[in-house]
Amino acid sequence: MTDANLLYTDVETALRESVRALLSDQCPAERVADCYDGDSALATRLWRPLAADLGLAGLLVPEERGGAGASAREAAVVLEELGRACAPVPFLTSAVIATRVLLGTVENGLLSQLAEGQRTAALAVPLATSPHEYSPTVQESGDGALTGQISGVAGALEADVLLVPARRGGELALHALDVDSVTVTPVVSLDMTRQLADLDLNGATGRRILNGGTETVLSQALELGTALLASEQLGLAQWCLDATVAYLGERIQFGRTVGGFQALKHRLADLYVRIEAARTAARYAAGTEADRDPDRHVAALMASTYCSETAVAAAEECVQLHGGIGMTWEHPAHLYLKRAQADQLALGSPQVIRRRLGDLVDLPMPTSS
Amino acid sequence: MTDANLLYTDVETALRESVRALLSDQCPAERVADCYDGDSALATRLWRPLAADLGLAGLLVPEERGGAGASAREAAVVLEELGRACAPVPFLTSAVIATRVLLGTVENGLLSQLAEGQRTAALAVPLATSPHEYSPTVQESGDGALTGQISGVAGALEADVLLVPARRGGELALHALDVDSVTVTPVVSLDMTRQLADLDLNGATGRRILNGGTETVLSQALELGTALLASEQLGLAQWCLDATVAYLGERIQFGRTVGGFQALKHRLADLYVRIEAARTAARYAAGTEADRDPDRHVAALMASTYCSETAVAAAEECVQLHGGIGMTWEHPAHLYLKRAQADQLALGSPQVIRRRLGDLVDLPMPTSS
Amino acid sequence: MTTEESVRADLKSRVTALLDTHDPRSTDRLEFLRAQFDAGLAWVHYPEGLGGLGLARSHQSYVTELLSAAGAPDNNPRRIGIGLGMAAPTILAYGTAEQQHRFLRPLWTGEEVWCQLFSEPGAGSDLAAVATRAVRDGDTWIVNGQKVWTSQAHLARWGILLARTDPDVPKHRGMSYFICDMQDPGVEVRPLRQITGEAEFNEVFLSEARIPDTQRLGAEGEGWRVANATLMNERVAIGGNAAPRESGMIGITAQTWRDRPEVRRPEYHDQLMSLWVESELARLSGTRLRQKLAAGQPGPEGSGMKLTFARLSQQISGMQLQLLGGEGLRYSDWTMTRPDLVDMTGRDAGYRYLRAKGNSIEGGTSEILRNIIAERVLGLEPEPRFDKDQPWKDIPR
Amino acid sequence: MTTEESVRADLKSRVTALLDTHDPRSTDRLEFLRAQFDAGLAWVHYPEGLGGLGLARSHQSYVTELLSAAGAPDNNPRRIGIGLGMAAPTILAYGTAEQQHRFLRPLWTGEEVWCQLFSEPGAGSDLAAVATRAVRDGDTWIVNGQKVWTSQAHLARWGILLARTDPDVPKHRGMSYFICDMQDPGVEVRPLRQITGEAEFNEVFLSEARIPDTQRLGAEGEGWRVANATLMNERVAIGGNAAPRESGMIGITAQTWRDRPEVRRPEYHDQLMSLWVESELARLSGTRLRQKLAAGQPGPEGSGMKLTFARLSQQISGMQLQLLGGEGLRYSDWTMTRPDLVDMTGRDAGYRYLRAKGNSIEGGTSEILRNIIAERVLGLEPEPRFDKDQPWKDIPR
Repeated sequence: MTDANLLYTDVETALRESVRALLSDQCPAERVADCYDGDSALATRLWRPLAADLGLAGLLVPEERGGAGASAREAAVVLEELGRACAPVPFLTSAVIATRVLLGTVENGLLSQLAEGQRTAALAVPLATSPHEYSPTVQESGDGALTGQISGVAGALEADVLLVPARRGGELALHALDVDSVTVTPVVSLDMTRQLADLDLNGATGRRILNGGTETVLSQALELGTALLASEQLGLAQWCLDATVAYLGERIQFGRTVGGFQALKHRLADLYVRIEAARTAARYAAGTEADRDPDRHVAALMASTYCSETAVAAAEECVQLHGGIGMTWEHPAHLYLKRAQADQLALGSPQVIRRRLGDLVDLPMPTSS
Repeated sequence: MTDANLLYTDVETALRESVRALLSDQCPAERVADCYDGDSALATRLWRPLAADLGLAGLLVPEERGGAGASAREAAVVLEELGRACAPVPFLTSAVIATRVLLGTVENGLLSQLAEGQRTAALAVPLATSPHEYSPTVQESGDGALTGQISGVAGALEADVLLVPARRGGELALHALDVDSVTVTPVVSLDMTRQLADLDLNGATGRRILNGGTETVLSQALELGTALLASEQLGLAQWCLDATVAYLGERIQFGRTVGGFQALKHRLADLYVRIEAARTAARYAAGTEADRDPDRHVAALMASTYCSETAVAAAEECVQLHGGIGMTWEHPAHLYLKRAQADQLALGSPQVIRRRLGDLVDLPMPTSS
Repeated sequence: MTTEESVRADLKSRVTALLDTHDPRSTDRLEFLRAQFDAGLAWVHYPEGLGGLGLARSHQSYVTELLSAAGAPDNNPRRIGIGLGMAAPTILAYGTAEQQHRFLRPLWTGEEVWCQLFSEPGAGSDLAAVATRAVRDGDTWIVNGQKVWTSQAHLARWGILLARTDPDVPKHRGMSYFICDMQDPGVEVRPLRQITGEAEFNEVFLSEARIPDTQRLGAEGEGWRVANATLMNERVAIGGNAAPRESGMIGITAQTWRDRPEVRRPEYHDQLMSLWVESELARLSGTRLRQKLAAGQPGPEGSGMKLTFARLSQQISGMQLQLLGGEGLRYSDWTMTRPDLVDMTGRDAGYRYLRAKGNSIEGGTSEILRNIIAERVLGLEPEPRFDKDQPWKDIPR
Repeated sequence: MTTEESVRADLKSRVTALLDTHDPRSTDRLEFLRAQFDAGLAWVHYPEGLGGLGLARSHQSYVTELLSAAGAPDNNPRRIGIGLGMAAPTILAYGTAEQQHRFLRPLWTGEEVWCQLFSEPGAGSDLAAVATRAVRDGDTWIVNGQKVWTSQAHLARWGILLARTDPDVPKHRGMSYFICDMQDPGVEVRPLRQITGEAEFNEVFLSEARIPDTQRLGAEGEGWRVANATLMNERVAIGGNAAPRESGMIGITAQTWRDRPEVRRPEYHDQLMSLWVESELARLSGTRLRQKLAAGQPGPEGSGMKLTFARLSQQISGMQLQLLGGEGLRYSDWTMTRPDLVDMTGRDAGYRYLRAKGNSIEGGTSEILRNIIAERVLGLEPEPRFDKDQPWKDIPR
């Protein structure tokens, strides 16, 4: 279980560079902040070149099904860069989670449309759902009509197609619905760079695309999301460290650069060490997933809990060590703090994830005492 | 519930000074370290002047029962000084816990002997027992003979009399036994300044001194122990801070006093803040106990959990910031680290105590999930 | 009758006299406040003629009690906190008689709101690095520079201003302290939007702003000493009030735990209880501090309490988001608003989490407070200083 | 055949030749090790004639594998770790040919144990402050001073010694590096008892100890540079070995949790899992570091790994005591013993807790490591230095 390559391959590094070049050109922090004032132009403008021109939407789709046939490793590197830029694009929701769901079906048409960036999809479950604690809230009636609410769904606002799990009797099935058939209410979100929406299904009908095994497909897709969100968190944390080190290297107080004050140096050193461990975690999760290593379940949970907390810690230190300027709207630090905190709540909080991990590695939480 | 005086009265300060004067004269750290090599001469030599000459043994005994009629506040100040000196004397076990047990009985003879320092007693329960989790291990047979083992008892080696809770049928009663009637095996202890012993009762008989209400008396005595141990931990933590600040103010490396390095300054500032909060906790626990304030149960648990962790943190910082010398036998820091760690395990670990506190303040641990 | 009793009797008769001539039910609020000031019942520890009676500070609470029982209006002290807490004591200590008579009465009644013009983009923790220049032109000072983190600047009539009047001497010696007219055409106030979306603070741009020399507080070049007096008063103000158990952030989280069994998970319990204990000890430490002050033992605990308050408010608001899970992903409103006062507990969990980040920055960063504790309380060696004796103009920045 | 294959083939034939002439079953251990050295199979990356073949370091593992499969003895590398890890590479880099031929062979075979005489009571983190004086007397140096934290000094034949030879120049420039005969009558070794009760280390008192100038390593005054090479090798040695999941401290605690349901309390679970995750990530970070080294990307992770290792070993051993409760109050043995090697996992929880406190002090304190990371990795401004250019004799100490 330790055979996974924990470094970046040359291919991955080249991919990173092209994503970074595009984002540094087209995703400046001032525009990202506009998301908070209801201006989502950036999100729309960014997605096409990323999804179609760079081909990121099809990264996880095998070549024979219309994609690039890359692995979780490459997707992880993309997410590092998206985290680093705090980019408001539906890569995680559409190109990772929804795509992984469709890979568990025979939906080749929709899948290849997604892979080509023609359409965008979202799995209609609350963003806060942890992979092992999902419970459906939509019912399918006898005539195939779907009824129910799903609150706090990420990626729905950007999606053309919603993948909706619905219960009929004791069975869970998955339906693909055109987004127009569902009432989608935008939510004022803590992180507006991944804005949520509440969905209301009031007798909508779509196509049933999966019957048996829906639970398994969902939990695999959410687990993949967990494993790869860790790389977004890593990229975010790295940005926070880099920005803080750069600022403290320039900022002068008391006639000295602030970065020379030892108490701050030690905190940044600790943060660096933590981020390097987060890198190990994120790479291991991506690598074991790519290799279908049996340890990937443990790896995903480890990466999730560790990178979640590291990203929040990095964003918090970034705000604090920037002093007053870090508290302002004009400095990008706040974008990262909000994203880090929302990422931590996404797909299960660190404590919930650690509890689940305990079950996996035979260190159970005692059931009563 | 906030009427308790959280400062030191003049009487308390005078008491502190006399205890400190005696200890700085007669309890040098080099002699304390001898406890670890099996030399308990210091313990024996120290106890008489403290117990009888300064009258500390009778502090908590009302004047009409032969004591000084002081309160938990004064006992707390004594414990601060004992913690500060890491003094190997049975004040907590005999003059606080066993005395509090006897105050719940009509045993005036034994009580006044204790108060005068003529005899010393110990409650025969494991030191690690938390006040709300005691379960007896000794059985009383029909003829009054006691059988069973009690492991890890503090104060038993110094005691003339053991107060043994024993079960007979569904009832718990308390017996006073001469120490000679019990097999007392010294335990090599993590903290040899409060060395433990294992007790083996093999049909020993004593006097039954309490029948009904034994559980209540025991839990009151252990709660008092918890409340006041916090002051010992406070004194210990304060010594660690003072010693570290003094050392770093003298130690020169890189041509500067080490205490001028900002990373260390900030850690010591944080430790100072923590110790001041511990002082609030310890004073509040002693004060509410002295006033029989209904908040004393909450106060005792707060003080226990907070002062336990503060003392360990202070001792750990003391060792670390002394560098190599702090790891040596010849420097007293190790005595404090061992005492702090043992104190933390005594009368319930911080987590166990916090769980109990949750019950008291209506913030319960969920029973299942 | 003890002195204490006779003072109280006297105060009671003064209050009665005020109420007799100004029935709170029928008197205009402002008129009442002016009359209270003129009766020496505004702040009894101030001198006679300046709203006080020259008594001990502790007597004010008795007056306030009596007036409050009679339904008298108050001067909305939170709204004019900067005036009351910072400007007034500085004017009292360093102002001329004219300045005291001109400024204190409308300050206390709230007719004139004050703001503080100290911090600058380049002078945060290092406040003595202020670069705003004031150049003398006859009886007037011409001021140019930029100030930041100015709460209530958009409401304020006056600002207390720290500016550099002599760049050729070491930095602590070349500043002077002024009362700046916020209505001067050279003063521009712009809202400073912050992380929460709202603009609680402002930036203030000074462009050829004019200040008559009669509005200088303290001697030329003594600005640092005057400013320190101001800041000292700010620190004393913190943590002055007693609050019941579970006040503030921890109360919200505790109530969530009690009211909503579905958020309770065993893995959160120990952290909840640790924060509960720390909050309660912070509260009791405030009581202990007040007991010390009452016993005439002023201590250095204020800095430590602010450190602890900031840490706890951040940790608890973070934990609250965790408890809420998906609900924590929602935010109330990002619209830029300009609140007069911060409401830390009234809004949603996300707001509290974000706003609390400022607690360890505003009013002295936690890093500076740790320095203060280490150096002034523990006596550890001060930071090496390279800028202390250099002329300000030669210091790198 | 690739180069790699031909190297392997060659090594295999050399090993076979060694085994043919020195059957491990019948050959004396020391005789075998000497023959292995002479065959260049001791450390193949050393030069020919000095136990090696001038190959890449990575080939050694193949040789070790073959020998081990054949039942050959090893040189007990943990016992002679200081010689192998520190003395040998320094002698190789700075020693004369005579020194290399005299010292390396018995060092490698374990016939001669080495110790390190660097730290002093006044020179811990600031190693360049060494005050032990070496004064030249013809072809001999007379040494006076005190060294501390010297493991295995009581077993050692030789010590690598850093001493001050010129107090009139700045501190980094006035030291020289020697090989000290531990049997010299001027060398006295005293056990240094530590917090655990045992004496793992020693103090070494040097009183008119004599060292021939032929035992100087590197030029006079170059001691600091030579010592840094030694320490660099020490750091490389840390974290070099791959271990399975749950190795070390966390494995003990995990096993306690599994084996003893009575210690499991929900309030400990989250902390247990956090430490488990961190331990596993530390282990995998070791793998990542090895992958980087293998890929020719040497990185600065070593300092970070040591920081993490120290913190985790302290936290986990502390948690273990909590889990054990009353059992944690017991200790195995306070008797002063002199162990040859530390056994971190073999003794009781209290021993591990106490011994782990040294992990953040020995071999570079955690504070110094954070400085190194901040300055060398993150490029933050170095600490202000007041002693750098002063003659050593004028520096306060």
